[in-house]
Amino acid sequence: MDNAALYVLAAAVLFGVGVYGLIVSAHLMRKLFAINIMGNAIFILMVAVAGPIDGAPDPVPQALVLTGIVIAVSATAFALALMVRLYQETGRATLADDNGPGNDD
Amino acid sequence: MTTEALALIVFVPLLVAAGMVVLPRSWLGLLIRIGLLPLPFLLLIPTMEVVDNGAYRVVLAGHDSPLGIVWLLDPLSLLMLWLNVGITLLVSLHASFSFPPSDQPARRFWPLWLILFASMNALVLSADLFNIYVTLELVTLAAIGLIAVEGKPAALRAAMRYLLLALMASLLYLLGVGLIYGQTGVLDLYLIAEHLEPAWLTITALALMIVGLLIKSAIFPLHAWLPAAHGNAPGPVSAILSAMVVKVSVYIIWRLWFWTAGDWDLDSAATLMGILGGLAIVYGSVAALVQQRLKMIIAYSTVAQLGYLMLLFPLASTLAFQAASYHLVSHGMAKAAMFLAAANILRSVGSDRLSRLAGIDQRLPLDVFALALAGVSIMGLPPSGGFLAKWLFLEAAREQEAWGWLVLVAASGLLAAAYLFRVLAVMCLHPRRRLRSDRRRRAPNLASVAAILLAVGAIVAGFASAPVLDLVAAGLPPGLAP
Amino acid sequence: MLGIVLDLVIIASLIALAIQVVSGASLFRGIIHFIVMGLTLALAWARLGAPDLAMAEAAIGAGVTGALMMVAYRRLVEITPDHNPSRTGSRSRLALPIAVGAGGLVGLLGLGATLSDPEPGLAGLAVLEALQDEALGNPITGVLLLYRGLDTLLEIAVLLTAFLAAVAVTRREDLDYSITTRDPHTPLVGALLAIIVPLTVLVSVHLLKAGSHDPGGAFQAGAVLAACGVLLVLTSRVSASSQSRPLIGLGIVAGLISFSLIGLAAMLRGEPPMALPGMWAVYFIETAMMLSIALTLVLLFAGTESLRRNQHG
Amino acid sequence: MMDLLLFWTPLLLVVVSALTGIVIFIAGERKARLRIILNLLAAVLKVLMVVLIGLLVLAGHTPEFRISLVPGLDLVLRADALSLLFATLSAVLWLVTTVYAIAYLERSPNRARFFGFFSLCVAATMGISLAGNLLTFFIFYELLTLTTWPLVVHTGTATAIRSGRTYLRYTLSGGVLFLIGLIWLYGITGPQDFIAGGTLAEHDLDHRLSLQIIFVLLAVGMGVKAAIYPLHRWLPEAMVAPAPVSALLHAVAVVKAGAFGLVRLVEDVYGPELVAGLGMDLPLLLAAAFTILYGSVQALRQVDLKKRLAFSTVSQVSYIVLGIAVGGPLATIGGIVHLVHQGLMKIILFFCAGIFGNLLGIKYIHQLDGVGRRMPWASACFTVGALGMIGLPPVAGFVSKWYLGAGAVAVGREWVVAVLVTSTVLNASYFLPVLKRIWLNPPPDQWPDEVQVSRIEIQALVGSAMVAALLALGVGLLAGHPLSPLSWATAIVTEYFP
Amino acid sequence: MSAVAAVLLPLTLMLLFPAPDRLRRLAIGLTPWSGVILFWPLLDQASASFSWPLLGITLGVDAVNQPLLLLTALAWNLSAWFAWNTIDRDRRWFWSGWLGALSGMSLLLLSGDLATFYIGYALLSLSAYLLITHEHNDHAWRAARVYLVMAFVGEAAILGGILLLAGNIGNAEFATFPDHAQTLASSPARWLLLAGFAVKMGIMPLHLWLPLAHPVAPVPASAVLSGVIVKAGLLGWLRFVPGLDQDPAWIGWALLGAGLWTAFAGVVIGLTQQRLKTVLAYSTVSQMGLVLCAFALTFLVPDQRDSLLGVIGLMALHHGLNKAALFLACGSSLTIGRAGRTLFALPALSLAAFPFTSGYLAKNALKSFMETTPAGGVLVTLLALTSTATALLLWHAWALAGRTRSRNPSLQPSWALMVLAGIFLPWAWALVTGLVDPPRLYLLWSATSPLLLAAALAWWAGRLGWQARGQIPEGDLVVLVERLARSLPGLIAQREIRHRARPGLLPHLQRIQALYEQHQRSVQATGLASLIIIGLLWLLLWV
Repeated sequence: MDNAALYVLAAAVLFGVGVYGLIVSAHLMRKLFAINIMGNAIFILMVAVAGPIDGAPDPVPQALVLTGIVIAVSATAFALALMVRLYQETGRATLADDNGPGNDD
Repeated sequence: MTTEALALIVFVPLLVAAGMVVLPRSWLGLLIRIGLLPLPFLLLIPTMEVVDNGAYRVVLAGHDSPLGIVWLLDPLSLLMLWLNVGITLLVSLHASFSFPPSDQPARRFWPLWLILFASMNALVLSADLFNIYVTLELVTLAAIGLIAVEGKPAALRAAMRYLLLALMASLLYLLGVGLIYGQTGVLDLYLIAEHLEPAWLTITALALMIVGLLIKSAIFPLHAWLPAAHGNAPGPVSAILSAMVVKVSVYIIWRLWFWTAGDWDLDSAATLMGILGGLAIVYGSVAALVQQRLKMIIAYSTVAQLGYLMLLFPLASTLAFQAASYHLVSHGMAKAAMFLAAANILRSVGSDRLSRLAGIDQRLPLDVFALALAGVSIMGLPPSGGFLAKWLFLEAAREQEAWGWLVLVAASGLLAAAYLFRVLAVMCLHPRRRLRSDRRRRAPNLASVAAILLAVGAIVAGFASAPVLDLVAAGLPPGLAP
Repeated sequence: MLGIVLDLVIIASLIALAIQVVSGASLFRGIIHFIVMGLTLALAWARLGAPDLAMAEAAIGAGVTGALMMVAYRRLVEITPDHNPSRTGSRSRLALPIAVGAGGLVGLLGLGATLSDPEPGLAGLAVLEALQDEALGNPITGVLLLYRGLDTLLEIAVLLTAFLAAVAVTRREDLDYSITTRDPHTPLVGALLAIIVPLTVLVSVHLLKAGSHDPGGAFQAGAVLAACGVLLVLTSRVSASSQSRPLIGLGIVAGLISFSLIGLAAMLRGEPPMALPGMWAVYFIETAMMLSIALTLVLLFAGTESLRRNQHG
Repeated sequence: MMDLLLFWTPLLLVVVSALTGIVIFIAGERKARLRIILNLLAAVLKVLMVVLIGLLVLAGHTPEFRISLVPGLDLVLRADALSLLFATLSAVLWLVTTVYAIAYLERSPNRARFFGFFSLCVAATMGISLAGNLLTFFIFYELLTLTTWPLVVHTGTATAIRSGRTYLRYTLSGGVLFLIGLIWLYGITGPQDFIAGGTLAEHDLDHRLSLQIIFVLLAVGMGVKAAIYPLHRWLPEAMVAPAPVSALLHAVAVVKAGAFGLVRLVEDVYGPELVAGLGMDLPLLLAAAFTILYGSVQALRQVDLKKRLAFSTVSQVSYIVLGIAVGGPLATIGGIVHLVHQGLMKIILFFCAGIFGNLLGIKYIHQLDGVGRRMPWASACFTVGALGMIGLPPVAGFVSKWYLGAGAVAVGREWVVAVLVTSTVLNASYFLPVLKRIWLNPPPDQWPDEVQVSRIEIQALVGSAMVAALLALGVGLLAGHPLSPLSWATAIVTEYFP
Repeated sequence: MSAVAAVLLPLTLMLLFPAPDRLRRLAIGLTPWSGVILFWPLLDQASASFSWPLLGITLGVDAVNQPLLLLTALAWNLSAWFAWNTIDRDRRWFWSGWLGALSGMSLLLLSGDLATFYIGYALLSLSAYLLITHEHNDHAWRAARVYLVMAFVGEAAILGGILLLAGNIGNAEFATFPDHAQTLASSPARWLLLAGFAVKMGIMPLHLWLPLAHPVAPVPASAVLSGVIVKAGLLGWLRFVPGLDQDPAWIGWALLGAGLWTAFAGVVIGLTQQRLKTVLAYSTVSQMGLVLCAFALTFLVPDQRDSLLGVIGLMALHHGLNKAALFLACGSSLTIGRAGRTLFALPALSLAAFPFTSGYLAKNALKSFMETTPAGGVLVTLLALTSTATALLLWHAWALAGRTRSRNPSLQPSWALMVLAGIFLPWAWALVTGLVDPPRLYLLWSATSPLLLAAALAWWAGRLGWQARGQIPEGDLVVLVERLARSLPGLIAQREIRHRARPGLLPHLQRIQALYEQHQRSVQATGLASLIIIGLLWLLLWV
């Protein structure tokens, strides 16, 4: 676990990249990539910042991250389905809309 | 008994939802009843427990924290449970007309609905930071699924935006949880308090969690997702979203602020939270004033009303706590009533554009009545629950000589009046053309009755406050107890 | 020393891949990069001493997510064949500062947390201590099932919710189109399947069983099993159906129902809810969960709420 | 049994009208007969109940209903002499107005809504009259705002909606100031019931400035409804409402509620001595005096009959405020008794304006030429009201004016007499030309918009105006009688100035 | 009882007018006799007091109101008879006004307290309006308008005065006034009341309404207006503004000055008029000036106040009856011969204080009091000159009367009776009250010489061919006032308030909100906001 600091830094960069992607991407799938990257960064961080027990990583954060990964995949799956439907309905896979906020009937 | 009852309160709707996936559609009506109707009776048991003995802990799987997960039933969570059960039940009455079990969409709607219900029950009970994360995700996904359930483009778009921001918010929260665990090694909300020092790391972690929750509860300026989502969702979903879903996040912030970080000196940060609340009130109201659609107006009204819940932070006193809790209750009922009424109107007219609602009061008197009645509470005019909440807020502000908050709370009712009366005025306006009477598409009277019941509830709350206020006073956070 | 170099390489490729994912020109390549990145991340988990996570990441984070993204992409393409959307939306000047700020914040916090040399977590210690009384060797499985069972239960519920929500937003009329390989009925495919399907089932059962002592468990096993199911879908051995089948429904909720019922049944014995009666319950629940996870993931992949078996082949 | 009676009767008085309103809503638009019966029944019942309560009060009891809203905060409905005065006025005029309104709105749409809110409005007014503390008063005060709004916008025209908006803008803002003042006051004193002579004197030393600010807040809050300049703007605009509503607005409910509130504020919360001690009486007096003159001048400038009447109300209601602001027993009697007198006289005028408008299509004053020949009885009633407004004996207005003037002189404020006199002249100059037109000018060949209505309808319309006119004459002529409003007011005031 | 009846009978008759035909006919039939009832209280001298109506009502007969009651009873009744014969009985407004005025007059005459007096006064003022508008032509409307404005100006002053009094002494009875002398003397109320009643009296310059109203009113109405109604103002003075021991003398002198000025100015303006009734109206103004002089003496000779009351009563009686007779003459033809001319001449001579007429009686009585004042000589001379002036004016009237044609020439017995009453009643009154001095020669001379002077002047004027022309318009100052009023700025301009539909704030807000929302909905905005809030929270939590 002496490499924890290194991976923490990596997580920081990944998080930043994710945020950047989330902002600049118009396509929803790219936004989902970005969110997943951010999530991964946070997962790494969670495991890395917990104090190790007898040199081994704490099992609790690992269990939490495992749960987190499943939740992430669930959310992504739903988001993808939503994106597909949105694309079917509007011909766009972005959040841009023509009508202004909430003004579509 | 209490443990069992609480477990059932969470698991019965969840299992019923699962059952809906398995069992054929003909069972749906029965399942809905099984999943919802016993809940108020089940809830009586924990209520008696709390009234008699105060807070109650359920150690799940027999492993106490820090090892396991604990549910804490204290007066505040009991109040939230009642609110959730009560409002969900009444809104379900309406939903049973908008999504009748015999129709195709019902199979998609009801399981998500029950999961949402169950997850909110689990959320308000949970005393574990990570468990809260999981339940929050459950709440969010169920809610978004419900928003998109009808597949209207606007709703889909709103759902997508909500989903992205909610995921982002969850990540912020999760980051905070990770850091807190890294520093303290525990996840129990109340246990953390003993281990948590206000160091810069923990402070930031707290800030991260709070901001994540602020996004989920759509506090200005993080409300971006709310108006479109609430304004385009199906009626009952809008109702429950505005009445409960955004509130539970605020509830968690309260828990973090007043319990977990109860010993810290949070005064200046509390002011910031209060300012956000104030801005929410002003901005939400102004935005509601300029909307062209009824449901969007109500949605922005929610943005505004959520601001009141933030005033608890700077005011932080017994009175303020009672005020905020009471606002939670009365706004929940009133806003649900408004959305249900709006849904009936939308269904009957085919549009909720204000320009098409002239003279609607002659056609749908019950719904307009419900809307108006709920409006009274939203405006904080007496006699209503909203008024009582406002009164308590004012008293709290005066008690601490916080004149700024006092004036804000007092005057904010005017803003609400501005947008609500704009709606009512349009409805009373005589139409230039006679409205086409479309009896076929009219919502059944019982659907309106649900709205009226909720609205009347919000009004009656103005008279029968003592039980709720006493309950809240019995469950003050440790720092606020007199 | 070698470890550090390995770490640096992993980290560098992670970052490079991440940048590629978010700013690459082609969406399809983005998906590929994303999958590769997931695999790289699995290595990173391994380097961090978390083999359970490594496996989960590889199977779920990279495999399942990637497959889901692919199929979604495929559907987009199906609607608009030349689907190659513009890379970015807003060229905002604020994007970079925000990203740097956010990354900086996370870095600052992470570094602060790691460099403060945190004490071992109380919960972690408690887990290791409590586990000595149990027949379970893998502390992570212990946490997931014995101590924080509610999290896991609700996690299954999240998956179910995502599935229900996804079904809710999927158009009925789109259910019948197939996501298959171009030529699913060549003999080679049949032969391949005849080998791969039993193998993956074996692997997943092993993973499940290993989970009690070694890295592995219901999630990883479920993901592997799901891969098998995906293969069946791709090769058109099973396909989407709009007709709900009770058995499939039961499969979907099996994990949730069995965990819940067993958890609730504890109260009949006078124990607190979610207390498991013994190892058999752990195995039973894990099996049910594995089935549910696998089935749910396959259905999500197929974009349907039910499957039917194709007779040909 | 007696205790039960004393506890519940005040609530029942409020509930009767509220229930009527709700039943009317539920019954819906088509059940016209049921609605009429219900309306009349409730109105009669209400008068009987007020009589009952009056007898109880005369027998020395104090009927009081009390429940707790929030622990420590009570909703109190209590019948004391002052509340009974206002309640009687409301009950009697409601009965008259109900008859009038039924006939007036015959065949117009949305009657269920109208009568529903009409009843609720009266319920709120009853609540105001019986309110036993400032909080209760505030609750019903706001309720009144709410229930009146649908009546103001009833016609549903764009003008009506705009007027409704103005109405709300003013009244709700006033409500906010009221609320702030109320909270502040309760913070200093805790919840207090209305007590003759006020309860705040003991706090004078510690909280002088606060008490002054609170007084201003509360007075402005009530002044909005009482239409004191410059808070009066909503009143003339609210004229677009149907005539019965205007009658109710001006004579019984809204405007009166504000004035009544000021009476309560000065006499029962602060106490006249403290008000004078805080130096708040003079500003109030000046505001009232200015409003009296301003309203009269504005009325003079109007060509629209109802607008002229509206500005006349602005002016007249300030007489009440003037009375209590002047201080001293005589003027206070004048102010309180004007509460009744103005109500009776103004309701006649609006009834008649409504009759002219509804049956002949008359909107402007110049269209009134020769109405006296066409509708002698209604015109006679109008004349009684107008003469009363001018303050000509023997109509009731004279009595109020007498007490106000004499009272002002008695406390050394002779200049008030100048205000009263000027107002009299102005009143005469905007009412007498109208009377001249009605009676002495020749009628036109054709009325602006004459409609044929049934005999019974006309009888109901004119009959209610005549009842009001007789009442206005009666309370003036019999002012010295022990049961007259004047004697009543005198009895009330003796409690304030022992 | 009697007093109540005197008030209520005319009132009841008036209220019967809207009633069905039969009742109305009865009412009209009784109208000419409605004044007779006033004799009842005079005879039984009863007083009555009630607490329940209005602010309490006290009625009674005393030395002050006795002569006026007598005057009213006679003059009104005779005029009513005249009216009944000459005016269409279907003119309901006229008859209502007539009865209303009578009722008001009775009430104020009999009233024993402040409020009751005011009530009667108000009723009288308003009802009189109906008498003036009778003709329904432009002149009538104008005159009535001026009357009403002036009446209300007067009314306002009176109301102000009464309220000021009431504040100090309550609704006091007149009988108790001496007890409040100190209060009264220092109260500004007196000035208001003086001025207010002066309007009704027609004291210059408050006379504006009088010369306009009399000509347009029908003959009997003019008769009561001039003969009786103006005396209401006199009673007001006597009741409310009695001379008090505390009063400084200058008040008396000022009033005296005003009285003399009115007496002469009235004549001068009257001489320029061309209409008989206008001339008579100015004569009334002038005569009221004389009455004011008598009233002023109550301030100057305080010790003789009670006797002066008798003189004033005599003057009122004398002027009232004679002036009424003159006005009635205008409604009868003077061309029917000698009788007619005699009937016109008799009251005219009486007014000019021809020896042994009632005017002579009154002037002599007045003179005797004037002599006791410091400037007695001058005053007496001036008083004598007023006779000259009056004589000239009536000569002018006589001349005009010769040229006037009445519309319905008939010799009304009521006219003749009025003339007779004017001759005998003042004498009778003077005898009863002991105001008749033994005839003395110098008095006779001093009474005759002004008339001779007048005759000389008239002859001289006739010789010079000078003829009065209507150079001063009727109502003199009114014309100026009206012009002034017309040019008043738009303060009271009537207008309809119209609301312009303003676009208001809403569209702007809408645009701003839409713009904001558009930018704020992006993930980026929420991200940025989150970061900022995290930063702020962190900062604030740390601090």
